[in-house]
Amino acid sequence: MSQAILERLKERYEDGVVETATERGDDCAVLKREILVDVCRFLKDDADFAMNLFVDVTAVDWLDRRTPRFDVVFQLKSITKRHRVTLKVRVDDGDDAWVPSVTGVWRGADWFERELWDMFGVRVDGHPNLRRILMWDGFEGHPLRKDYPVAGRQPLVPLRKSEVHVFENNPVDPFVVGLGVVREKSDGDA
Amino acid sequence: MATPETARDPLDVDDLPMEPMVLKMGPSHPTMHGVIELTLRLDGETVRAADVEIGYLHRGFEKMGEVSTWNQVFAYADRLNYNSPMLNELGYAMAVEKLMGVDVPERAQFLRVIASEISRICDHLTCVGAGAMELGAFTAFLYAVKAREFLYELLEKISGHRLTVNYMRVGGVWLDMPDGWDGAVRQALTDAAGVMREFHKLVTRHRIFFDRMEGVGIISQEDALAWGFTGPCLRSTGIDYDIRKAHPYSCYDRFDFDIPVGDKGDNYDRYLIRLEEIEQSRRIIEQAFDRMPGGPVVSSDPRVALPEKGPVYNTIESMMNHFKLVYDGIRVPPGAVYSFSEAANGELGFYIVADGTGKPYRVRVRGPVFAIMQALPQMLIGGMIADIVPTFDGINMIAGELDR
Amino acid sequence: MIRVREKYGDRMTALESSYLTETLKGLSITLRHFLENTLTRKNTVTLNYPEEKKPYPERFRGLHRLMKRDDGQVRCVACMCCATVCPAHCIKIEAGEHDDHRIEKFPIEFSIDWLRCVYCGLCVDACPCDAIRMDTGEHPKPQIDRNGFLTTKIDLMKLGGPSVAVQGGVRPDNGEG
Amino acid sequence: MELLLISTLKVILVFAIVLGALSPLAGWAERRQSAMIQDRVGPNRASIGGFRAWGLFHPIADVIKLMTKEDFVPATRNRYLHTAAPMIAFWSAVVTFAVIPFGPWLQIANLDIGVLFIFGIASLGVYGATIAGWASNNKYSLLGALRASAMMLSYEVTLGLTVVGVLICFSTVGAQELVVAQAGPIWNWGIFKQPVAFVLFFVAAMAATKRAPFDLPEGESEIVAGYFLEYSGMKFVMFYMGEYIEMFLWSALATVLFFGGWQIPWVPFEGQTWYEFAGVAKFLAVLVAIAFLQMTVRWTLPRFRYDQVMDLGWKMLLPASIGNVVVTAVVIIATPAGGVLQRVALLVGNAVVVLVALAVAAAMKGENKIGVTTEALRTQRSEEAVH
Repeated sequence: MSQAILERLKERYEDGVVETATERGDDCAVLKREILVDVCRFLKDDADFAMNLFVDVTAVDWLDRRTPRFDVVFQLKSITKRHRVTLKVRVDDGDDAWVPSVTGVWRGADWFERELWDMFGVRVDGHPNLRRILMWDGFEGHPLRKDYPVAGRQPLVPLRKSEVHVFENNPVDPFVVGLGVVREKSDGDA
Repeated sequence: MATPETARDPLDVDDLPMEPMVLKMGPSHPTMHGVIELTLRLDGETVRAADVEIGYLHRGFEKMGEVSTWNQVFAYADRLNYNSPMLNELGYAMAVEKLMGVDVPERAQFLRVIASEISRICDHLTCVGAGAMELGAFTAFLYAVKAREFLYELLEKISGHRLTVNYMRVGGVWLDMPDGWDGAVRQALTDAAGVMREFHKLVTRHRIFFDRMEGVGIISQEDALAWGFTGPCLRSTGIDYDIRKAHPYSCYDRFDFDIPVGDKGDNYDRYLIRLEEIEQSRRIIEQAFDRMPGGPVVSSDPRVALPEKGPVYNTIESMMNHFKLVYDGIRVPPGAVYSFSEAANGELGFYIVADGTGKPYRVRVRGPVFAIMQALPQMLIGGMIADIVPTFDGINMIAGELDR
Repeated sequence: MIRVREKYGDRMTALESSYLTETLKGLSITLRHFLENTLTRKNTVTLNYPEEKKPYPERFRGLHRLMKRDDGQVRCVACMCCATVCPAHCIKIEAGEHDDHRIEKFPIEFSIDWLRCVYCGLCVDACPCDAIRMDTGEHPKPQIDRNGFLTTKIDLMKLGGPSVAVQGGVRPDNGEG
Repeated sequence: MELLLISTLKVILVFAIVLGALSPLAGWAERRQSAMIQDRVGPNRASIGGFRAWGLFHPIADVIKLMTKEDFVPATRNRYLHTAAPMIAFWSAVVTFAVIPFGPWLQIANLDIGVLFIFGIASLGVYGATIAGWASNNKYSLLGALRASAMMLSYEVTLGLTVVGVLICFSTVGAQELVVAQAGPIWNWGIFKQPVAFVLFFVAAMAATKRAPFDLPEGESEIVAGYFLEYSGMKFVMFYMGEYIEMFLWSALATVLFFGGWQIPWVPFEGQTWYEFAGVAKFLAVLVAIAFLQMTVRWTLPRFRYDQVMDLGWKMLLPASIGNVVVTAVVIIATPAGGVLQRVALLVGNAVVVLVALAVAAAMKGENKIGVTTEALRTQRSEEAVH
């Protein structure tokens, strides 16, 4: 069944499919970045394939071994048809390190794509809310890249000074500011 | 690299009629287990917006996997879902075996299934018990913990430890089961079932519990699929998808068991499904003991299995093989596979890439809870603060596999 | 496929929704436990720990011990297998040359940091001469500082005994190998 | 002078019973009892000279620890209210014991409006919780305070109304008079005239003491510890003790109203000394039994949600208690006083109230307003997502 997916994809997107492979029972299609979202939408909506479950997206960093540097790997699955397929997109370092977002096809890709950005620095174009997810905001670098050292150290986050800091951080929030200011005035021994 | 422009605050809801209260729930909060930060916007007690911040238990599993040998990763895999370590080990072992093409002996398969199912019961017991405790029924929680303790003792007997079991190896398991273990398992399962009957009587049909769970944290079938739900959370919406049945692995196709499904996709469904899966796992274990074949418990493939101790002590060939396996690790041929299994919370996937050396080039874990947790705001919005507790527990968030 | 709502019931009955009957049912369980445990400690599962102890099972991986040769010397030949296979890198071995020419190497120092150890047991599997074992059935005791957990060769050998394996060939009466 | 002396002695005696014996023992009993229920061993480590006495020394150790503990307060609290709140909570619980008749003579003040006095003072306790929550300047505390005030106000109404039925039966509001009126055979006790009122009273009293399943103002898994989140040391003890004392207060009142106070059934009191002691012992025994039941309920049930507590209070307990008052009043007027007919009619009336309440409960089941809200919100949000 999954073989049929590869055949169908090759047929439908002649140039877009760079190569297909079947390895240890896993069927994999390497796609050009431009057609990724299109393919995903097709796989999801087509009645024969019905890839209704987004399983995973991750990347493999082939630093100094291959170019382009990153394989972005998507795992898709159909709960109704009980088959699955792997899609790969190859992207390079630097400005080229981006993939289009598939959150429009499966909402569940949201956090996985954020993790992709967080861990590998592969930007996800069109993601509704691309923030770091596992690391904190001030994190420098992307930890799962092969050039990030295993024992990498991060600059220390400065200690938060006082509760006033918290209030200043939320200047738009009238509730917090209101409660904070009133209390601080009414309390002399703070 | 800076965060791109597309980042925005999901709490930025500008159509609310009045000023909401912002409440930071966690990470130091009894329900959040110290690892989740929820930022809520509240209208009175009603949740109007929520944002989930994760990563407090990020230990770099995937990075550590790249500098460990294939067998050392088992020690890390234990700590993914620390309630059911056997299931993680099974998932990881299957991935490596799939990439290497190693056949696992029958008896090892059966032992793996038994150990995994005991782990699954432990996980479900923890989930339903903790759920009851967080709703205030502390006695019910301790009954569930007591039942779980019977099972942990079994795992300790077969693997040496309760949680950090490190029992499975590539190509089989560490040791055969000790003498009398099967009887002990049957006895413990009976005892645990007796304790769980009391648990069941205490809470399941009590109206306070029912009202707290019923109709709370609802997720529809379409939404559940769209968010990538698997496991009990997906089954609670009425989809009978269980990898053990849909893509049978190990020797699950030889056992007769049923998949419990819910109707509404609410917390009560998830609770009942876990209760029922405990029964089904028990059935599997009993069948496995009845049909347990003999034979070795670890593959004889010299690429993966350490040679027997006797020859190692006494012959130079085995000694060399032993040294090669210890120093270089198992050499996995280059390639990449995605292997998945049904963990206690859903699909646990391992995407492993090998470059032919003794260490993985990349180990990727797809934790089931990761996909489910992103739907948490949707399940919370519209409910009350108190509803966060059962919903959060119904998901059975395990930070180990969420943050990895 | 089992529909759990059908099996466990979907709606509350009138009696159940009055809270009373279910509360009484619950009270009957808790009060029964109370009486049984007060009178006989029948169901009590916790132990008064330091006074009452539950033995660890045979396979329990506890503190390490270093086995000895027949003459009481350490069996370890400093092959570094355990230190290599350890995922936590908690074993430090300093190898030295032995006076006895039949024994090439021996550990001058062999230390295990029990705070770093994850008790996975891989070192025991990796040992080619049955020198390290984790079958003491004991867990680390609390210490007042971290150095207390750094265990040296002498301490590790205190728990050790003679082993079944011998270097350089099969022992005639070797039952288990 | 003599009156002053006797009153002082009475005060000391009552407070020795309540503060010195009952409350610390309650802490011990609760921990020990929960251990027995939960198949544990329970606290048994505190020892004096190696003698452990089943953990009986734990309350002493607790008290010493809590009293010597640092009073850790948030910097942004309201200094005066933060200090005053635990005092209010504690005071309102303790003062009410002034009118509880422990024995024929063991009562600090025999007020004519005894029961009303209890309600008046006890209802002040809610100020303690509310002020504590507000003055802590913590959002969890604030939520706890709001929950506490809403819940206690609701249940105060039911609590008052359930008592009205008993007061009608005995035609008095004086605590001592109520006890005297229940002399004679056991069926003169309030519980045999007002069984429904007792159940309602018991439930409402548990709510008034904010104990499980009504502990949502504390709700440690939701709002951490609610209104006393920012309290430690001695101030925390005052809330903690206040809670126990309040539990004993309602148990004591239940004894007075429903279990004949210090009256021993069939044995009339004619001024004998032994009877006075036996009466006090009987009173305390009943009190402890009711408190024990409250504790057991705590270790059995899960916690309510805020709106469900309101539903239970306003839609089930309140109508039932009003129905009980009406039925009781009608029966008392329509039947000759003190006869068997009246007794039977009261029980029949109670049964009617129960049946109606059950019918109402059955009709209410499955109604889940929050679920509806969730559904509406979700539709709204998914529409937003579409556009």
